Amino acid sequence: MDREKKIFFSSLFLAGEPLDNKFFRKILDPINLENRLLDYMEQFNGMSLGIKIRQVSGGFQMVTDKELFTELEPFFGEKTETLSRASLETAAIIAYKQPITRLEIDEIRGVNSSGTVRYLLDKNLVKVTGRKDVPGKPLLYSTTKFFLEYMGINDISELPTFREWQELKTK
Amino acid sequence: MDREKKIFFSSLFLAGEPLDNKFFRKILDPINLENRLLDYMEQFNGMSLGIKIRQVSGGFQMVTDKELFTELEPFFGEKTETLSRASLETAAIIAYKQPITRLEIDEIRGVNSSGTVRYLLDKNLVKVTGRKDVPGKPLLYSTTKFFLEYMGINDISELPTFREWQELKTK
Amino acid sequence: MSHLLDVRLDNFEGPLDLLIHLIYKNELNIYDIPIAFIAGQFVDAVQEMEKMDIEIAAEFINMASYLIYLKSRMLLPKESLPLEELDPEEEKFILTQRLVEYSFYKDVAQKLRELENDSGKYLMRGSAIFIERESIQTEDPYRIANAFFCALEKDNEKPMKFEKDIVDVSDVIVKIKALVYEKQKLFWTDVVKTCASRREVVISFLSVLELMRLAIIRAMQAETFGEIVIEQIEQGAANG
Repeated sequence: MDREKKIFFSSLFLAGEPLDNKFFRKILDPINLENRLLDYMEQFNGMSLGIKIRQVSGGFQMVTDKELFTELEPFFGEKTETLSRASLETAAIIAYKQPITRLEIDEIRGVNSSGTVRYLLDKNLVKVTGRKDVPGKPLLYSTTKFFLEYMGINDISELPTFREWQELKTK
Repeated sequence: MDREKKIFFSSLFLAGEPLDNKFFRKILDPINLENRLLDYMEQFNGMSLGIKIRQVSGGFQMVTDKELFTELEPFFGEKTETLSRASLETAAIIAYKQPITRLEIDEIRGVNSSGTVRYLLDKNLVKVTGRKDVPGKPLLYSTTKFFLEYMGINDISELPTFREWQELKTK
Repeated sequence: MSHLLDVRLDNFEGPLDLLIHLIYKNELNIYDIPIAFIAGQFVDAVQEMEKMDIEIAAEFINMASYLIYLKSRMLLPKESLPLEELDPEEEKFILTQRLVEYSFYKDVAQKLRELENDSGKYLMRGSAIFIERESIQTEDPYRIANAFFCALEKDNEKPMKFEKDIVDVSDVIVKIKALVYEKQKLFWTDVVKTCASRREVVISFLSVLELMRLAIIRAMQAETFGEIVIEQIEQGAANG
């Protein structure tokens, strides 16, 4: 339905941030909705407007085309520092092993990770999701929805699996 | 040029608020630019995406289609009161008679307007633009650029004339 | 030997990172590391750092001593090993597993770096736009015109006055006193004419009675249902 498509586009325009399927189920007919939304997204992106709809962190988000980055960046880009190697490594481990304790991260990295974990917590890229039922009851960490958004992926499963990586390596 | 069009659309998307022609002259080839922008606007609006580009106070703004208001309002509606009758009346007098003193407004309205004038100043719908060269040197008020945007017009001259108003009224 | 480390030690995330660097640098097979060789290289690297007066994290020292220990164990004949300890080949296997796992995350981190860069190129608007109720629903140039021209037309009409609904007795007393002082003598119907409501008439009547009691006015009626005359009592002439 045409009206539904317009509501999908205009909601994404207004929100700026990703809107998940739960949101659209509230505002639109929920039956078989996701397929229709994917279809609308493709139609929108097919028009090459310089504005794109991307699937991210389990929802949809309206963003600008990356090919326009150089022109738009001076006016609309936010200066944000990129993550350090230590932070990326730690985030990677948490992403694959979640929920995971700090000690378990330390073991994999071979170094103390308390500083980087705190940094990732501050940046809202990881969060505490409970305590492990072992002596000392250490905190468990998981990645956040914002982590997905930050990396521009829809789901953790989009990252390569260990098996895929091994196959690539041994070739 | 296709790339120019994309930059026009994506800038308006990112800004959310109106961007004036000065901005586009900085980012795009300024020669005969405004005609091209008008053309892009028409093309965009012709696609009926539920998102529209409108001309506003010397620039352009991307907004949602009016017809989707009922669906979008519960989620994206601004929590503000509409202008009271007194404010609307005062704003209207200032719009047509600008620059005008408070006393002159009072005379037309038959009541004291200091409260509503202050309210309109707060809301950035009117501004002080000088003093009248009469005893007491009273302040003169005019409408702002935001007032135009708020009314969805480009220029004060677009307001209906007395004759037009009468015609509208009798219909 | 001083050229062994082409990257400074503090560029390494930890001992595993340095080990992987040495393995790749020497084109070794990560699944079958020559322990003696790698232990030597590792110790050299750490010593080099010490010479350069760089503070070396405890993890590097631990790894160096572990590698030396493992190397020495592998040189000893199997039979001479205490039973409670792991077979050196098994230890090497565990180390290999750790290295492989770590190198996987190292590569994922690299992948995340690419995603981060790529994602950063999609610009987004940080905040939501709220639809202005007014501009969408109500205010349009016609409404403004209407407000203005109606205000102009209203100018000719007599402004409507709204009286307070609640009539205050003391206000009414003041009003009647003023009337009496002004006219010296007046009819009750004159007072009634100033009243906006039936209620005010009643209160005015009570006020007249009160002013009589206070000997400020006197009121007389010539005949039944006739006009009541109200007049001021001269100051000093009171009680006279």
